[in-house]
Amino acid sequence: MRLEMGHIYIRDIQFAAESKIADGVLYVSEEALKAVVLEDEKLKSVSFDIAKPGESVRITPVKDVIEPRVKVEGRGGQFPGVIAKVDTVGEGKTYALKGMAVVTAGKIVGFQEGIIDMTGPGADYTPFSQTLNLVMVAEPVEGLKQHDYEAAVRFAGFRVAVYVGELARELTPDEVKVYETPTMMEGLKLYPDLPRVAYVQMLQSQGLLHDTYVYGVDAKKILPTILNPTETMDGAIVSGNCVSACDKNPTYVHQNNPVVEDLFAQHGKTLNFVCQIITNENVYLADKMRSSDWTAKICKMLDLDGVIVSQEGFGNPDTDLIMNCKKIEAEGVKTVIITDEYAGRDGKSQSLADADVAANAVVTGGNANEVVILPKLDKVIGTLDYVNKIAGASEDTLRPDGSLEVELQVITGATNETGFLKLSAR
Amino acid sequence: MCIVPFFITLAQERNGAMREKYYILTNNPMVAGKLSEDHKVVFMELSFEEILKEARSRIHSGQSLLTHPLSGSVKPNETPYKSLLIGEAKPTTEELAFTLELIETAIAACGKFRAKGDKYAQDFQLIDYTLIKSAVESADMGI
Amino acid sequence: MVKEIERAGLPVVHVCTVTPISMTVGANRIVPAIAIPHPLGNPALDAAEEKKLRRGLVEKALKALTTEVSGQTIFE
Amino acid sequence: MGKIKVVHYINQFFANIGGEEKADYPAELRKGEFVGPGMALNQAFGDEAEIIATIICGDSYFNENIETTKAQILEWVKELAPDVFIAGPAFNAGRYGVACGTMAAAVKEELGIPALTGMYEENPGADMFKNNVYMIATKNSAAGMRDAVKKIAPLALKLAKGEKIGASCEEGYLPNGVRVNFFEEKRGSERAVDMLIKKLAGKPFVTEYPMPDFDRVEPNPAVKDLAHTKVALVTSGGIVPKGNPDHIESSSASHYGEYDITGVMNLDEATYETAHGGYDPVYANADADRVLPVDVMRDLEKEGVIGELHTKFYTTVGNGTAVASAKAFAAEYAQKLVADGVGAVILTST
Repeated sequence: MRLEMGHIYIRDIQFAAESKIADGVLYVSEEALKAVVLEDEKLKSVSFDIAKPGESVRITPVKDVIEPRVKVEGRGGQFPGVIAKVDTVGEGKTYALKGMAVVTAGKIVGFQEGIIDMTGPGADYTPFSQTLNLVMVAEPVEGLKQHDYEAAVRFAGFRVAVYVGELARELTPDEVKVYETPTMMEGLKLYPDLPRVAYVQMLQSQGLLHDTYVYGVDAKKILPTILNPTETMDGAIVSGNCVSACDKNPTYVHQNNPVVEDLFAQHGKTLNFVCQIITNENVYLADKMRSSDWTAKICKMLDLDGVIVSQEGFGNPDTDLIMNCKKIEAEGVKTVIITDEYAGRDGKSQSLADADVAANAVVTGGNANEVVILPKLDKVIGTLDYVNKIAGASEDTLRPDGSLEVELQVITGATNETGFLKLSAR
Repeated sequence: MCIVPFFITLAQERNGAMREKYYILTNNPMVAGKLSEDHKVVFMELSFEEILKEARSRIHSGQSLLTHPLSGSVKPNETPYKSLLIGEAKPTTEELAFTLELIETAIAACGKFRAKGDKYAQDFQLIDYTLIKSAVESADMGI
Repeated sequence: MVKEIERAGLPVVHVCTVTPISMTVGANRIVPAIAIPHPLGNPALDAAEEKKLRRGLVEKALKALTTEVSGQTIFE
Repeated sequence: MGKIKVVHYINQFFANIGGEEKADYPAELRKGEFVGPGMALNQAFGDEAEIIATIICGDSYFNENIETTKAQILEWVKELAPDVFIAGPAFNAGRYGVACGTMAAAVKEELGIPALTGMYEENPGADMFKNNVYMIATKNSAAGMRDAVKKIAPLALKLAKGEKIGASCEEGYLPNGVRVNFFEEKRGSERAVDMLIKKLAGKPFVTEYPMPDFDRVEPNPAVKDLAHTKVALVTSGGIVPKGNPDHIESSSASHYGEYDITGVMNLDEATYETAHGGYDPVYANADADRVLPVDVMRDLEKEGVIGELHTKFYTTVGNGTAVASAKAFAAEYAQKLVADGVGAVILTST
């Protein structure tokens, strides 16, 4: 499977009467955007705002972050089984608007979502302080149940991203990158003596606000399976997960998975990037047994030499991560696992909820309990009154001078477990 | 220290029925309310850490832990609510070792997070309810 | 803990209910105990019976101490 | 504020007094002087800091009179009131490493003065003190002096100025169990790919989070003559005399209990109980023999099956997880058991 990825660099976003993209500037009509969102009668009202890197702006509570893309050639469309009809994506030609994101915010539940600071110390801990953010804050109709409101906001975010992406359909990309995954036999012939490597991605899958969808299917319900990595570039995997802001994977991370990117960079040179394997992190222990057995079985059947395993979330998935690592290594396939840590505010507690000698190669995204002071910023997009309910924030979070004393947990993407950032710990 | 347990054999060995007899141990009123018609629910007015310790005592006395005590990325103490599935059957030694490590680690993890009061009790109850519901669906599926 | 005692040159037997944990912490001589709240006893028995049970366990522990082992061994 | 004041501790060898034959050189304070490696340190400080005194002590003298020498040196340091105390570096010299670790930890914990040392990671002093005081990782011989000074000097200045100390791999100190965040050059995914390529090629790589290692210890030979062997009881079940006199905490206890059972033939509800919070205490409180089998051991002693039951037993309370077993206590009371002529141990766990 071969995909040409066209990058169109956006250097500014402005509201305007008519939506279009002209020499790197996204002009977007608020009315048109509102119409797209309010197609869903479960949403009463919506407001849009723009946050730019360096501005004294805080976005919170953040639900999801999405990159606008459009499929210009090949089967299917963006977010198959969610927005576009079900079809196998990941081939042909797709354009992505780089340097910007659609950010959804809004009261789903009164806690847990994250913070994006566009400036100050907080900006160092989130990738989304570097993007031009088109922020959507949606309000539910009276009495709407959380389940329905979460789904409504999630789908509205994707619709907005698709609407913005469509504006680029006729443009010429500033840069094109080609990604190709050979079939098994092709790969063997092309790279007979390169190590066969795959990416095992564990998807958060535990319940409301903890879910991930693959071609629209709830990851709790899947058996581990294989994908062409380029399928994720057309939105085959989307986030319904908005808890533990620091180590959940927003849809943006699924679209721009760094492990996929960095394995492709070595593909054909030092390794043969065979495929992506996806598995889940269920609550029921027997499900964990089945999924980790199945994942190890797939690694064996594909005659892999090595895998990179990334997890998503806190505590519960540590157990799946160690199970996957142990069982894959037992099949003679070498592993490197990526995680983050909860070592307490003083850094002295046991970082992971599980451990095993087989996990001798670990990359860490840092200690999510570390405390940071976020200065008062001029503008808040979303609502601030939930901030001390956000994970890692405590009663004395909002300090007299308006600054926030919080743990990295509350910052969206701070200790991302796909290795999206450079933060680490020792 | 992760010992590989064999839950599947556990279910088949006993009385042949694939369905494993279990009950829901919880301090969450919503779970008690919504699930007690067609499931055995043991509701106890305890804190997050105390309900984990209650589960531990039941494991010590020969019952099985069927769900992960740190389920949900909502952190211990940040949510006051926790529900767990407890199996009536005696676990194998490997399963006992594996689940004891899980429950002890979860209890130890409580110290890492600050309690947050329960201004959002309704939301925390809902999250905990959906987490255990997903486990109940797996359990009722037959293994 | 058991490793530190062994490292000090003292033969040591670990009477432990959850033997896999005893294996993990590195005990070389292991005797499975009865239950976590009462490893060397059983409240369901009468006093004499319970002491006989305890005697059996301690004798098994002493047998382990007087048996050469090359690696981690559980004395069932 | 003027130059940062530094006090430096070294042994007889690095003070050019002599080698092993001078190891009994008593502790000496040389005010207003830097000696041996102190020269390189002073240069490295430039005009930011200076060594205001050097304390010299022979390794044998120190290790054979630890309490008195430590007290004497602490007194000197207290009076000198430096901004930071540096001991060593000791490289791979075992007794010197223990002396450096002891003094640096004592100055920090008892005088509250920032302190650091430096040694090779396999120096016995490393495992003992790396979690108590910052310890720069050095090569295993004095050939590594230049490199050691290059790391010790900046860390000493940072400690003296009370600046935030970075992660172990940034500042060069041995990992001390405290996880500290920092920013790498490459993002996590790229580091993971690099690590996998090395691991696949069998090349060395450094994990970013070492798993607790379950190292192995070989079994001791079996007891030959049980009838003439002193057997001791130890438990992690938290059995203590009624009322828990030493206040052993119910989880992750900070100290262990040592209790005398001379003349005690049986543990009962009136005299013994459990301090452990990790299991239902009802059965242990009713009859502590169910955790610590003193009654049966006394019978075996009377019948001559065992030589004797040791007069003392040791008790601890862990935090329940296998990973955090109480390693430090065991090393200490194991020495006491050996010193008391114990020949075998029965360790009971709940």
